[in-house]
Amino acid sequence: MGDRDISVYLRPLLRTTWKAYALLAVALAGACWYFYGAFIYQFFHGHRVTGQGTHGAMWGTIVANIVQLIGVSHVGIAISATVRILQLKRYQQLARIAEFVTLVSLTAAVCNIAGDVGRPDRFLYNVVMHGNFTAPFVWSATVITNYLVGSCVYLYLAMRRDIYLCSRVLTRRRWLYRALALGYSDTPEERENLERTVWWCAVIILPIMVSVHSVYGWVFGLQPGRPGWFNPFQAPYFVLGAIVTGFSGVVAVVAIIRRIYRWEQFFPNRLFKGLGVFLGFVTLLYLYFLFSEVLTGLYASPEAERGVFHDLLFGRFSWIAWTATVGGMIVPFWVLFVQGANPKIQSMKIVVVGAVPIFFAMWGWRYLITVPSFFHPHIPYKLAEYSPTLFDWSLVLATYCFAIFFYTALVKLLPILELPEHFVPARPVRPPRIRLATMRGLGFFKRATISFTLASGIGLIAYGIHSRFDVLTPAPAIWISGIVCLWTIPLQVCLIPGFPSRRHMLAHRARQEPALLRPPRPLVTAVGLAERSSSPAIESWVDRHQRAHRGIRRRARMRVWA
Amino acid sequence: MMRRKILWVCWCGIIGAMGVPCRGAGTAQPIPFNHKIHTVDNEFPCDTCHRYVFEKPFAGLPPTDLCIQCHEDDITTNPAAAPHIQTIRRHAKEGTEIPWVRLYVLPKTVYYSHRRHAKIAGLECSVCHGDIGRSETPPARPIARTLDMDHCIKCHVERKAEYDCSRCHR
Amino acid sequence: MQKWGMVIDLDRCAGCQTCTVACRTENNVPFCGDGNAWKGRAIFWNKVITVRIESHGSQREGEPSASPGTNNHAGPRLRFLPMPCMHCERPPCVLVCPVRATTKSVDGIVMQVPSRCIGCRLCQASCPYSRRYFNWQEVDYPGTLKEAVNPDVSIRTLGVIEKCTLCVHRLQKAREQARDENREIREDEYVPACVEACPAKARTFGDLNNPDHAVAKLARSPRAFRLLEELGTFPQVSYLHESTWKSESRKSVGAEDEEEIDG
Amino acid sequence: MSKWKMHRREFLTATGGAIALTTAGCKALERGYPERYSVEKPPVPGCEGWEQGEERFIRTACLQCPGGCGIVVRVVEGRAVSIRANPDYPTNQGSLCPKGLNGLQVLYDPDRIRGPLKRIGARGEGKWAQISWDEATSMIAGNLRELRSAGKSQTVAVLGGRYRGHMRDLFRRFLTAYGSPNEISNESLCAVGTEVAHYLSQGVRDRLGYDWDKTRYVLVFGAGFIESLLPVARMLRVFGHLRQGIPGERIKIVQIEPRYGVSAARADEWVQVKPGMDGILALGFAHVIIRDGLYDKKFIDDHTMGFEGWTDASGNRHIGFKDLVLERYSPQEVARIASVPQESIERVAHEFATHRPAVAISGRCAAAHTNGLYNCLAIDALNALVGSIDTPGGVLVQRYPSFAPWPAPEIDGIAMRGGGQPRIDLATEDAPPFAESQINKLAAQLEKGVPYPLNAIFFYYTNPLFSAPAVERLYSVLMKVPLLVSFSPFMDDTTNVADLVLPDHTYLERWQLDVPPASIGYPVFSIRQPVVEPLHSTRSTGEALIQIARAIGGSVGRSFPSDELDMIKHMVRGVQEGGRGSTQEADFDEYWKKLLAAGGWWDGPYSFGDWKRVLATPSNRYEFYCTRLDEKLKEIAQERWPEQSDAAARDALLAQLGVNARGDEVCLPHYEPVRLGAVDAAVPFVLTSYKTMTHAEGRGGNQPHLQEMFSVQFDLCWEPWVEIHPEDAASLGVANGDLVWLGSSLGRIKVKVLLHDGTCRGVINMPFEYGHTAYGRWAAMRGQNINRVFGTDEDRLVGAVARFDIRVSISKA
Repeated sequence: MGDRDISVYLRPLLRTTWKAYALLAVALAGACWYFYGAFIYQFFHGHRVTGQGTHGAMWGTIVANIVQLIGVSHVGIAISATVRILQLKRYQQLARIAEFVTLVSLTAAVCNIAGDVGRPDRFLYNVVMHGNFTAPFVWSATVITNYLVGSCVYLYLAMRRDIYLCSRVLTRRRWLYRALALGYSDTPEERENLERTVWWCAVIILPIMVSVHSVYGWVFGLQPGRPGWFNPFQAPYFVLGAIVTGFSGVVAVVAIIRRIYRWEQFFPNRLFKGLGVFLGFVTLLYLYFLFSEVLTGLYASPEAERGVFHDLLFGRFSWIAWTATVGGMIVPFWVLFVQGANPKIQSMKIVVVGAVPIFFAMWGWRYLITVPSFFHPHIPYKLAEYSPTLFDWSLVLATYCFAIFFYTALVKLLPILELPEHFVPARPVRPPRIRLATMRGLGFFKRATISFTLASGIGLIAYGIHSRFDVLTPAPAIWISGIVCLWTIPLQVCLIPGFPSRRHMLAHRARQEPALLRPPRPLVTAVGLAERSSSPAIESWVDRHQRAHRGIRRRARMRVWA
Repeated sequence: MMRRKILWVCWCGIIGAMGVPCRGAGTAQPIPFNHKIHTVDNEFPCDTCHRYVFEKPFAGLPPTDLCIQCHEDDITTNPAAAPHIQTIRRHAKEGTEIPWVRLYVLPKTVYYSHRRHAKIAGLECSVCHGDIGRSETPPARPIARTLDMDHCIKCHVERKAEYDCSRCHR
Repeated sequence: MQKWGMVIDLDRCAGCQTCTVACRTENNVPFCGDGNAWKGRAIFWNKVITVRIESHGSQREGEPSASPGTNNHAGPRLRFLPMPCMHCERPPCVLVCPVRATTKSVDGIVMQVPSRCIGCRLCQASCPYSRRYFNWQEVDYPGTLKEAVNPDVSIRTLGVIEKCTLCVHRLQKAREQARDENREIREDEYVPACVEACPAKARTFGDLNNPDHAVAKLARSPRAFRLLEELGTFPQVSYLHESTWKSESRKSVGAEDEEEIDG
Repeated sequence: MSKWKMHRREFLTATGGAIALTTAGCKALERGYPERYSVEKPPVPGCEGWEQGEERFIRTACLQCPGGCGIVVRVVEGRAVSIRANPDYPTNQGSLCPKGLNGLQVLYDPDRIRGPLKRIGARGEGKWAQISWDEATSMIAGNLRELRSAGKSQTVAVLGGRYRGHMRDLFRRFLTAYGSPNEISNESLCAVGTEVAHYLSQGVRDRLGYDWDKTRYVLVFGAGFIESLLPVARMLRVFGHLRQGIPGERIKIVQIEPRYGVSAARADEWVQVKPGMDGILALGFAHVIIRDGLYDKKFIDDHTMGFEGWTDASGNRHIGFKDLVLERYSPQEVARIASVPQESIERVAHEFATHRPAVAISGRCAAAHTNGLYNCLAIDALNALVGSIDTPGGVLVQRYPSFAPWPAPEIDGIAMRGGGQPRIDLATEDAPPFAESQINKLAAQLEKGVPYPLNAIFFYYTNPLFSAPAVERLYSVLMKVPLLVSFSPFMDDTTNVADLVLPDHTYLERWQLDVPPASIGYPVFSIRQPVVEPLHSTRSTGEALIQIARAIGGSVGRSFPSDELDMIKHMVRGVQEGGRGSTQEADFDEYWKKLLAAGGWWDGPYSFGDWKRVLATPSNRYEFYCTRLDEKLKEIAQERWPEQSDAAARDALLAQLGVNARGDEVCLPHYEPVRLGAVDAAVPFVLTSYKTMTHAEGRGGNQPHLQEMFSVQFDLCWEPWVEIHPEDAASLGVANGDLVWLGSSLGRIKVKVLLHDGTCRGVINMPFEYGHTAYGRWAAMRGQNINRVFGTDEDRLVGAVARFDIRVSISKA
């Protein structure tokens, strides 16, 4: 009966066990160590505390971790946007879990980047103010900002209705939800507006997602000095890698959440089967890419490059490569393939068993992208072995602690499932009483600001790019602020009230809004179910939901506005 | 609400505190040197006291020997200046230098040359130093404003001078 | 405008590392100590590296040629390769630096501005010659050792990249003097410390744009080559191949013609 | 209005504010970044006379090795900031080696001793009390006065290392006036064999100079042509010149050495030879040259003796060098013994003889064997065969500047009696005939207490507890000497156990005369002048010695003037009055000023043809047959075995000296097998050592720049290693990087393995300069000292330690 009861959906927000607090505490300790270690300890002692070295691996586990985290971050939005655009209702509840994964891993990745540079104090300021147009790192700063801002906007807008409902249902932290809802009151116009905006956001954010990992591929791929990196294949390879990593990560996260909150009805085994099939498919594709890259590398004409791949397959890194490939890709692929092909199998566990090794194998391959190349320089330097120190490993671990902390906090603060449309506030809060003239004015204002924002955003980006070689102009700051500017457009669309709708006009003309004038009831009862299902058996949640959905929309409207 | 405001104030405080060390504490010159009397009234060029301004990267602060050349005799009529003249004489007698405090301090990574600007490019001192030559009392704290890199670059761009990084940073 | 460049004669180079020390003392390059050296963190703006040439004669392009048959050692031979920054005409490091901390100056010097650098090590990764060094730790000059610091060059802090600047402070000094006297820089007025110090006179330095200068002539000589030319970085530092024994110009003589040689 | 607008505004301002503040914060953080060092520094002592930014270039002489190159120190505001080469100084001519450039790390070493110290703890414990110079001087003087009045003046010894210019004379003068013969230098640790070989064949006991500008072929036996021939900077310049300095020609350099090192790599050809086989290889070359008639007949006829067989005054027939070589050293034979390809011997010999002027150089690796003298004689003979003696492009004999001698010291009865005592190191029954000083015998003599025990030892610029053979034995006997005084500016291994430390200035702070070792032939000297004010309360050792002498008083005190600088000036006056050379001036003050400005004085070019000076042998010819050796052997044999017949006594002596040959062969260059003992499976390897470029004669350990680039060949630093041939290593089962015990009859040390296919089978090489027990933070306790296992046998003719003749074992640690 879960889908009828809003408390099922809001389980994480209603009750927090001591286990959750313990997890939060441990994760917070790890996160604190991360920030102390990466930003304070390392800042004053230098990177000598890591295992890296100039004639050795100048990038190490941290960079591998960054690539991994950025990879993980892709899939959240990818799933969410795909679900929205393709209307894959079965996977709908996956969307926000994955979006949170995006937000968390992207933040963790940015923290990792900031910790990995030698002077984190200068890092943000200098990149933004003195960025070099030709540097892939600046592009990555641009696209990551873009992605971070965009995914926040998208996530927020997609979540806005649920937050609003929370603010109506929950007594705890009501101020937060009320603040976050930002004046949303779930009127049909608002809802429609929101849905449309979110859909467009999803359309826009998909290519951005591709761009981020492509750019990260180019950070490696545009370096002629590094054998094994300088490769046109790098961008698609990274994107595909991101999908594999992200999917495996999301599968694990969803499995954990289903287990903790007993949400079997939302994430049935069938759903996992589908995820498993897709993961298996992309893993196979990745293996194919990998094979093709390594094969090319082994036949490469520059000796150094050949050396890298030889070392990878048969040299000192071979144990990582082979363990990762066989144990973390081929075997899991087989597991996923079998479970996908065999109609009798529908098991979350099997999919998770397949996905988790893939996640670690991908981490291994990130490491193998980063490190071996340093051991085959073009010039025969004497090289120092790279052995990541305890500090390195502790930072890697602490990053995940930070991610876990962040994720748990999000789960505990925000609704992680989408509340179906059949939940509507029985007594919506009274929309502000605004005079019609004001409403009209706001309408003009909204159009003006949006077009102004659009123009200034595009203008800023163009100006930034135009003045990219001018030393006095902080070009990246300009184009990044242009991008941020553009991302305020969906917010404006949703936040600023537009022209009064016809219904509003009518209501205005009638000068009476009986339903709205009634004082609100106590909150717990403020939200009720618009309709009780006649069929108690839950065979297909989706079908029922869809049926209910159609009915609710019609009836709810009648009820409120009758 | 209140809680958040307090946090906000703390945050601003932290940021402000971070900024403090770069402003430098207030400095007091050993002698409240009156530039105006020397440069305007007596029409001394700057390099009378800042001797190296045309020859070396630094302009140099006046040594006691130089001050005492004029102030050996009672040439000042202003009674308020008398104790400071005594300070000069005391330093001269003891053979010590007047502990002038440098007002213009460049970042350590900048290698600026007065000779290049004042002699080769023939810039007026006031281009960078403003009206300090007309000031009657020394400023109380180091002057940082004109030493901003943007200021340097702007001037170089305006005057079509080179602004290659290697010219100042090593 | 000049284009400063260097030619290193590998035949003259004795592998003595004088250039390394000259560079270190001139440019305040710190030593990293034993705890860091084995991790490959020692900073050498100018390093002499040892190239091992296997005796079967397979050698990479850009390496000094072995002269077969002149060394009865059956194993590999060692050759020494002094490596300053190549000051590429098309430097990959400048392209990837996110904060314009490294730039190609108008007179051809690839400059690193440590006060701008954020320490992302992208330039280090992109340099095919591995000629960039990261400060893995704070410089440590205990006690009186810091007195020997050259006041013309800044001391880099931890977490930034540093590299050969062709002793640009010497160029500034010379240029300032020349401008003051209203003339061009004389040929011998500006040489980097390594060139000045090289005891075997293996290094020649000067303006590559001046066709009459020795460095331009040597850079065009048939013995000249540049490292990793296939990458298209066009280094402004070239090398001269090692030669083999030639004694033919003065014909082999007995004791009788000795006077002839002296005369 | 309702609440939501508030929220919105707040949200937007909060976001904007946070971004702005973070940016501002980052910038503030960057500006306020705590940088530890600034190039602007507080004033140093002695900078009062300096204007802001003032720089001076002061010319002085280097002392990082005994080469004594001319340097120019750039001093800014009283701080020395860089060292460059003196372009005018004739030995290095604007070249300088890495050690020389790194001199500022000697001057500014943070672990320098800051003033006189008195030991307060146990020896070696490292507890010191600061005392004043007056206290220190009076303590020593009191002690010495007591010894002197007790008639034990000979029990005072000076152990000196890198004496430069007037320092050796000053110490000798002190000991003469005081009454002790024991001025013990560490020459027996160096390649003294080469010098004695020159003495026997050419009559000059000195290194030789070479006229590199015209040389056309170079044969290097066991010397690091690049790394260790003195002065190194000159050799580096010469190397460049030989390679590309002569239009149309490139000189061939052949390196003959057991190990493939930097010199071998940079030579045109490397001939691998077993350790100690250099002599026979040279004789093999001689055989080919003589057999094929390629030798310089004119020179042989005019200027040599003993080439052909000859009859002496008493009518005895002597075998000639030619016959000996032709008979005994055919290439086949040599190839068999030395395991060098016969083809190489033939070819190199031909090349050597046909590319004249060609020179053969002998070095440490050839000399530090029990047969070192004969190796060097054989190598010298090659020069004579091709007539490269005192000829353009050949071997030069160094002339020295004519310093004015000091007035003789005052010698009283005690001094006379004490000075007449036998030297403690040479007072052995088997004292080598040609030894002048034998620091390696000191331990044994002190142990036995014959002929007398020592009561006080002064250490000047030497560190025997690091560099002497069998250091542990020396340590135990030195512990019994009542007074150990060190003059070292650094707390080195020996200073660490001293009772009193009177720290010297470093070479950049003091006045000193400096005469470079033989290299260019013509006379040259430089004056080492202070470039900065002394950093610490140190005192030039000459000055300290004068003060001690004056505190002793009496005739000792009267033998010294008040000032060291006066003594130097007195010496230089002799050169000034000669009226020759680069600086000529009637007024001495002007002259002195000009000398300092030029950085030295020289009197070139070299004049050839002064055969009396160049071949100062009894016969005034180059002696293949060394008559001086013959005479010396005769003299000693009669002295030691007066009761026996001449021949029997001679044979007994030869047996004692460990010479296998008998008859005429003894005095001719010949092959004398290395005294290594039988091949033993327990100790299968022979241990040798070598120098690297950055190796400042064992004194570079406290210079971090040099330590960080210690070996260019392997790019190894900060830690010693031992080189083993890969096949030997495989048979031992050790791999690269393994720790092994390196054991000899003396002890064992733990060291890391490095596989190097350029070593001889059965030979292992280890660099030294590691294993200091003290010597500052960068040197102390870094690896273990090779001298704990190194050979202690000696070339019994010249007294040089044959370090390389020891068998060692390797076992996994």
